[in-house]
Amino acid sequence: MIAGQDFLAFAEQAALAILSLSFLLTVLRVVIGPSLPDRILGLDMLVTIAIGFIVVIGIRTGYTLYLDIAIALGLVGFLATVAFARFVMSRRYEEEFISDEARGQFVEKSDD
Amino acid sequence: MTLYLINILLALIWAAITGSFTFANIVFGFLLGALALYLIREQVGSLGYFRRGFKLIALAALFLYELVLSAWRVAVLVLSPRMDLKPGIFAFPLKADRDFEITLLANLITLTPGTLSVDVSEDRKFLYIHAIDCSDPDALRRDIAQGFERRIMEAFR
Amino acid sequence: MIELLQNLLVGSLMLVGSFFTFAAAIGLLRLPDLYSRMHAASKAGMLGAGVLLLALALFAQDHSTVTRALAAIIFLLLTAPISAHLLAKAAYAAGYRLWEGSVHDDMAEAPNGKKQPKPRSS
Amino acid sequence: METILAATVAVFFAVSIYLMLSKHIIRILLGVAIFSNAVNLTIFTAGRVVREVPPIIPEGLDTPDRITANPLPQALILTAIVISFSIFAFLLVLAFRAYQELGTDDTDGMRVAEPEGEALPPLGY
Amino acid sequence: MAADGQWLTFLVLILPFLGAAAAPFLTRVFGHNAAWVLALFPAFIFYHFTSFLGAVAEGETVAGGYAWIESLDVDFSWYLDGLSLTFALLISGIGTLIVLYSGGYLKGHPHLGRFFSFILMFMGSMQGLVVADSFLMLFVFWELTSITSFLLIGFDHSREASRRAALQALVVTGLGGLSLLAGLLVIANITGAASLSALLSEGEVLRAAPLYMAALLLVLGGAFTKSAQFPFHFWLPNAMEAPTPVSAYLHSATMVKAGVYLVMRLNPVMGETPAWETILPVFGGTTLIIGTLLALRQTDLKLMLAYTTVASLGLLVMLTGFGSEVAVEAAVLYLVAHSMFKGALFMVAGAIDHETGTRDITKVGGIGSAMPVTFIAAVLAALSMGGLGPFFGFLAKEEIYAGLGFASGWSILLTLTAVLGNALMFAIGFAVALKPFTGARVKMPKAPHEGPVLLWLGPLVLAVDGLLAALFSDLSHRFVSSPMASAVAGEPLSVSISVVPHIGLPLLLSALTIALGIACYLTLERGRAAMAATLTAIGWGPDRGFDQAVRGTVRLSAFVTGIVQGGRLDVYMTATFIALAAALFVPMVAFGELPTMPALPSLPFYELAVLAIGFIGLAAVLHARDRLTAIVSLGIQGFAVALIFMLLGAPDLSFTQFMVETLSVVILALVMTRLRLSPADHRPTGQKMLDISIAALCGAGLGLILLRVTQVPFDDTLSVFFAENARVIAHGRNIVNVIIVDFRGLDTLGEIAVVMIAGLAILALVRIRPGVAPLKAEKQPARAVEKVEA
Amino acid sequence: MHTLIFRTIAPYLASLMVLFSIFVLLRGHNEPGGGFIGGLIAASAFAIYGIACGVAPVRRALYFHPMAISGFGLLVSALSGGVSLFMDMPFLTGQWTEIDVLGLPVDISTVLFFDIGVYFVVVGSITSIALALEEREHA
Amino acid sequence: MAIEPGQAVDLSGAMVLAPATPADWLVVGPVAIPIVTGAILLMVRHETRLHAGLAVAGLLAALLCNIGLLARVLDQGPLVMTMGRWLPPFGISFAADALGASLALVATLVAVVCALFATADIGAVGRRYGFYPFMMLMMAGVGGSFLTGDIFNLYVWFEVFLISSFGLLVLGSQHKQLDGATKYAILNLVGTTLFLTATALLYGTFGTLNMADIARKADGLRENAPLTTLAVLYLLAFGMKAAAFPVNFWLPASYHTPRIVTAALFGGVLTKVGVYALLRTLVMLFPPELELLSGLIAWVAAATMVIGIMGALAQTDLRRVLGFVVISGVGVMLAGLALGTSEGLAGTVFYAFHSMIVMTALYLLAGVMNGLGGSYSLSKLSGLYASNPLVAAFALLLMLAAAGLPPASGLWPKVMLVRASLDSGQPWLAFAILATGFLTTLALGRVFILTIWRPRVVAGPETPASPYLGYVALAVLSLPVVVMGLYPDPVISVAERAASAILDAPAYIGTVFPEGAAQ
Ligand code: NA
Ligand code: NA
Repeated sequence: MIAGQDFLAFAEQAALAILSLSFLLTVLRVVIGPSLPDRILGLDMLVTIAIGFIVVIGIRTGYTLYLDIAIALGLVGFLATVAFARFVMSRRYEEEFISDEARGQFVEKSDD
Repeated sequence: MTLYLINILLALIWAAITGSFTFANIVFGFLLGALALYLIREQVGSLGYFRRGFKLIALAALFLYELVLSAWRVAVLVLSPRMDLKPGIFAFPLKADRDFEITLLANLITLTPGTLSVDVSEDRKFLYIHAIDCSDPDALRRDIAQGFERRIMEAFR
Repeated sequence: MIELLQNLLVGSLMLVGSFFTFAAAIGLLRLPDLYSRMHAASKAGMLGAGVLLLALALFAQDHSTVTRALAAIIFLLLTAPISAHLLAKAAYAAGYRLWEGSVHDDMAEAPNGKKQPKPRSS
Repeated sequence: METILAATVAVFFAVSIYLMLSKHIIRILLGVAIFSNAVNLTIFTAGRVVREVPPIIPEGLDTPDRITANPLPQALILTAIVISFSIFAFLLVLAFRAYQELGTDDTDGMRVAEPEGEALPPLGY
Repeated sequence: MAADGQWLTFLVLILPFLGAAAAPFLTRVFGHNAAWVLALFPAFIFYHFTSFLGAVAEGETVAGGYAWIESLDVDFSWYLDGLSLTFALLISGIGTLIVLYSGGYLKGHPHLGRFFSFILMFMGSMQGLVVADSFLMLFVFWELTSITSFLLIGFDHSREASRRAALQALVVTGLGGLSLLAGLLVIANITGAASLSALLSEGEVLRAAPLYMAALLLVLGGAFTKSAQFPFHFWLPNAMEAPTPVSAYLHSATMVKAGVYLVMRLNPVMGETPAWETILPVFGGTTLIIGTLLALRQTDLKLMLAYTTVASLGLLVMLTGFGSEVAVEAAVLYLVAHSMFKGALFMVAGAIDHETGTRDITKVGGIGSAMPVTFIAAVLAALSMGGLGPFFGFLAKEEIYAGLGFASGWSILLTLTAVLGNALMFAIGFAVALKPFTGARVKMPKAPHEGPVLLWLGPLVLAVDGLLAALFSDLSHRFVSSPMASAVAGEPLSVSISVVPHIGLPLLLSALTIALGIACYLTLERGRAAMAATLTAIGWGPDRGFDQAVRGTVRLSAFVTGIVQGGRLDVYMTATFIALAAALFVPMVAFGELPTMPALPSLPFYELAVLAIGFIGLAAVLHARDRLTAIVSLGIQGFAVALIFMLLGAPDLSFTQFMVETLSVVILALVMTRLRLSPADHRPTGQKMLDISIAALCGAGLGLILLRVTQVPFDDTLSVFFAENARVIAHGRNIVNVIIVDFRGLDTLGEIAVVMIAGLAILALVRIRPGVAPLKAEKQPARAVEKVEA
Repeated sequence: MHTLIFRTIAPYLASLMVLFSIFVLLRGHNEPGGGFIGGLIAASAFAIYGIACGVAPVRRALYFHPMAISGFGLLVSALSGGVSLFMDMPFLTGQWTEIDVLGLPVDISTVLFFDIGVYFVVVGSITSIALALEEREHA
Repeated sequence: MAIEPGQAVDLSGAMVLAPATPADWLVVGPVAIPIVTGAILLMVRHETRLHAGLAVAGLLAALLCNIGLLARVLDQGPLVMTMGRWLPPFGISFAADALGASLALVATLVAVVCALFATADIGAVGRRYGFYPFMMLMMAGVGGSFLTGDIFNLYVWFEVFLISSFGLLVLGSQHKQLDGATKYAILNLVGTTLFLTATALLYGTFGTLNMADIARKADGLRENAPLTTLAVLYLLAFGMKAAAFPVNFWLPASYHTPRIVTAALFGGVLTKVGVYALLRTLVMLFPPELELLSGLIAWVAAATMVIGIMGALAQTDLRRVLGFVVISGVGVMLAGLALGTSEGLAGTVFYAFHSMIVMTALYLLAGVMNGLGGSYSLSKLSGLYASNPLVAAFALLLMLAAAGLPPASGLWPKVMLVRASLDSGQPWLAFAILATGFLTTLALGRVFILTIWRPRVVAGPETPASPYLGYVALAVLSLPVVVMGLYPDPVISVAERAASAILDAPAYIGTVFPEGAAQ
């Protein structure tokens, strides 16, 4: 029993540590970009990690009620991605958006 | 479809009779109802309902297998010191032509690590798939056609 | 005994789940272009979260938590491919080219792969 | 914990105010969004902090069986979040429309209501 | 407080206002002959006030009134002694004549009814002013005279000069009114008296108070502006833009005399101090000389009279402030005489203007034969003005010289001033009364003939009055001069001067005055030319100064407003946050409200990670070079906040924060689709440094005060109560939700109102587009589809 | 948006989210959730539906104009607070009663209706905002 | 259900057991009725013909409620209702005292007139996009602000009227409106957010939100808590709402941009809520801190009134003139706060009544003048006397009122404030008030002669708008202006009651917590 709980406690700490690290790495991707879709992808990933984080916290504290938040994130979290995707697609037709230099590994230009 | 509804109705009746509307009890009632329907299979017409059920389960099993397997592959790939990547986008000729089937197929492909549905051609004849290892697109096409696509068509036709 | 088993299983799943998540995060950083990164993020990440949810389902004592955890997994499975698809499609449509090391691009030749900039949709 | 949160609040306020001091409406809006987060954290901290115990009474009990997080600030913040979200959405659309109609996102250029170099009123009688 | 029958006095006091209300209707019915009906109002008032003459002559005072504003200790009350009763009689008596004269003068004017209305309102205001007992009632009627005179002076509003003069009168006398109010309140503050009658016994206290000087200057500010004392004299001649009946009324017996009334009224309580006896004669004497010299310059009959009015007012103030009993008597006599002759002369000037079409003294001549009655009235009034016997003006002038005397250098100076002033007024009075009527007939815009009775009745009556009052001086002294002088002096006085001249210094001075006057009359043209040259040389006067002051005020205002309200949002924000920083640090430091140094807490690593994510998000927002990066970064800090909430036991908050952050990002992205905004920060370095300092100060201040607050022991009574009752009474296990929907449901009601209105406002913003024609109505399924609106 | 995959799945996702939102609404009194969060989830559902399939189907699906729904919600909340007028109790006093649904005891309370009102307001307003913005996009 | 069948729960420790009579609901009506009306209006958004009638009816009902409430408060003292029957301070208390009830009444009166005026001024598009719902909810927010006894709830009502004012401000989407609204919205948002921040800190200090509870705990905490800083924060936050110098930028930037009826409502009502909140918090909750700050507030007051009226002098647009006149009036009201004496506060309250009515009337008058003369610009608008003498009469009366001259209502509060300043030994404040009155006379006198008396300088509109509805509105508002000018006694006594209501915190505490219920 004790061993099981110890293991569980260890697993919780380890999972939190790994997730925290993943968080930071993902945030790093968001910050460095370089393109808008990369950032969006990072944000999407952040939501996924947040779900995992919530779950681990829920197991650690025994408050499973945090699960509802995870469910909602699962359902709604992709909304931001949808909106951005929609944005990126609608920008397609605006010439200034696709500049020649960005054709390859395109980086969204600063707008001015 | 009618049979689904009848089955759900049976589950609800079961819950009402037993006086417990818990989720588990309703699921239990659903299974009991399915059993009851199976008993009268000749009157209700066909076994398609149940066969389809099994095909669905098979599809799910395949999916889970592929999911875990390829997730592992991706994990190994990204954690390996030297990543040997040959990514690319290939066109997959669709046999399925119903929106629902195409969507399901595309999603399953996306969920399976290593492949990613980028778009459906406007004539709905091709599915464009990005693969992290696109060194042999034909093999990939074959895998999908034999795998997910066939099982989907089986489950829903 | 059951509790020990449960603890071990839950703990293991947590480790597995966070491992997948971590792998996804690494992939997100290391892979060369958006499309490749999406393989890591949309799947390894999703799988990581899914496994963690499974751990919670096993850990929980009450049915409602179990069913909700399973529902959460299903919701994830439903939405993750959609966002991945949309992002990929949008990025491609917006002109985000594949990594130069890519070996194949059927879409570039496809009629809808070369959409030219056209006037604002009405 | 309160100390750390107070420091966090300070950083949030400083960043949001710096953004709001800009002339670019979009930066101001970003600042406004962060501003409301800062205030919410202020309310939260002011009500003192307890780790991880949500103010929810376990099933079967009439009162919580241990010290929970303070529920009142949470309720206040909920109200505040909703309000600030509504107003943020309004501001956003307002800025968008102002940009469309006035053709600028620079507040220096938003001089329709208070034009520069206005003539004096008649000085006669 | 009042005797029976006081309702009649009350009625009399509001009667002019009733008349004003009736005037437009009466005029519509009777035309200009409504004057006969409307004159009954002042006539009745006059009649009513004569009934007090007996008692007042016996040295009694008649007081009465009603409580008006109890909470401010203001009564609608009157106090009739010799001073106020005389004024009341002059106002109503001359008012009667003016109403009649107006009917003739403005016959056929489209707005005659309005005019009657205004002049009756003015009369009522003046009436109230002179009989008022309580300070605030005095002030109210004082201001009402300013307002009604504004309407009268601007009556001919289509001319810019009229509008200017009206505004000038309003502004100058309004300014004085406020000064008066302040003065009265200071006096009330010193003495505790709220009324004139109560004040009369408080003179000692008032004069000894440290604030006496302030009160005096404030009160005199009111009196001097109203009575056109130098340097505020300029508004009065400009007010000649008003129709002549107004000039005749305002400048003979009423408006301008209000200041004199006030000075006379306060003489017993504020007088006999060095300040009083210096300021009043100096300003009065200066005004006298300047008024007469300026009158000399004029060729317009009304302006000539107007400047002599200025001069006369100066003389009155000088006399009142001189400090001798005889001077007071002189002031009283001169005031009464002036009211009659000046009223008459103004009306004469109006009649000339009305009949000839001009009132330029150089352009009228020889109309005496055409207008004999007017001529007679003019000459009679001029005789009184010139101080010749047997007219009332003669009595006044004799008394002036007797009052000022030759006792000291000071009194010699003032006497000589009076002589010079009187001589000049003599010349101008006769110029007005003789020059137009005598000599050869010149070409005039209209062929003159005698006006209707309404036009000559008034001047004639007033001029004859001047004669009768002097002939029956016993009666006039008994009922008017003595009681009034007693009231002004604050002790019983008996005026006894009669038309029979007594040989003495005063007569000598009179003779000197007349000699000088005749000399001036004969050299009037040369004097006028000399004055004109002088004024041109000076080139500036308070009148032009007024314009410059108004323009200067407007320009200064525009300058100041341009600084404080420059139209730039970033400046507004900077000022606001500087104010915030000050509001935080000044009291925190000044009142020792800084927090104590806290111990550094230790945090679990994952909490640190979450905080780090938040800070990275903030840094990314700051650093973002394009708006979408900024939005995504904004999402990161929002997520971090949600995670903080989750870690600290706030699932509902975390839930909501996640949802709201997501939706914020969605809405941002939806809006951004069409919007290209430049987020790059172009602030110059100096500006950046300033902004960073302000932001850092505000942030630090808010953090510190928050920390300080958390160091106060916390009272958690409310939360304990909520926890105890959430389930037991309110049937909910989620305490936060129970608070939201039950304990503090009202907050939520307000909150959803905000949400609803925000939705509606956004709809209005998005849909309403100026300048876009409405699309044709779409066939809409049910009511679901919106039409795009113009 | 022009994508078959999204367009196909969006309606199902939307209905699922609406279902979930009702779940969150109803259990809000005992667990995390409530009218506001539920409303936000439902509004997200309509937003997704609208982005995927266009605004017109959403408007048809809602039948009423979203702002009318919002107004209705505010009315419900205000009136549920007013019920206590008839009980001689102050505004917003919760009234609880138990009714029988299919033999099951169900608690009905003004507090619940209050929360439902909150839900409608949020759904209506946020949906209105999202649809108006989305529509503008295609105008 | 938490309570098992048969299990009796003792409610007396948690709830007010005395029944709430329908008469007690008078305190709810001024808020609930507009909310319900607004909600219904939104549900019938497309039936624009119903809007005006419904709105006027709703506001009239609220007005009746307000009248009943004030009558009851004057008769029986403050009326307290704690929502949800929870004992104060656990539930949100509405506590109507003479101050709140009277201000709510006047505000509603003004709103009724504006709603009436709007029937002609606001077309179908404006209605469909929410003019009347905005107005209703704005009045609900204003009423709630005046009546609530809970500081956080006050914040909520502030936000309700703020967002409604946003809606009113942008309705029409003219360029000027969007520009003005942007500044208005951002600056006001900062203001309310500061209010919320201060309230968070207040809660952290006191552990309660009920104002009576705060008032009774303040003395115990004074040694130990940063109350001065809190008071200054409230001064800043509410000073912004009240448009006090130097944080009043939002007002002149925006008040001239919306429809005139909107400006009229704003000019009449909004800043007074800020002034009210200052009175409520500083006088009732932080009296010692107020005393410390009174010198500062006096300077703020003087600067606000003088700079405000200077702004009015500098403007060409009539509406902008009025915006600055509003600010100047705020300065006058702040003078009473600075004095903190009973007479000074009563003067402030009276001035608030006066200013609500007169500023609304002046804006409506400007609207009528624009309808007749075709412009708001002082360099164009002219010649109105010749065509419409009635306009001239209203203009004269209202300008006299604004300048504080008889026979209109502005005189008496100024007299009270000047007297109070002198009594408190602050003659310079009295001087500032009088000088402001003088400059107002100059500013508005100029407006009068230019717009009313001056003959037409440019051609007016071909078809001048019908002024008759405007005349009705102006007549309704002018009546109290004249009555308050000629016989101010009743109003002064109400104002004095209002002042004593906030000065006598123990009495207020006693009504909220009868016989010391709960602790
Ligand atoms: Na709330
Ligand atoms: Na205002």
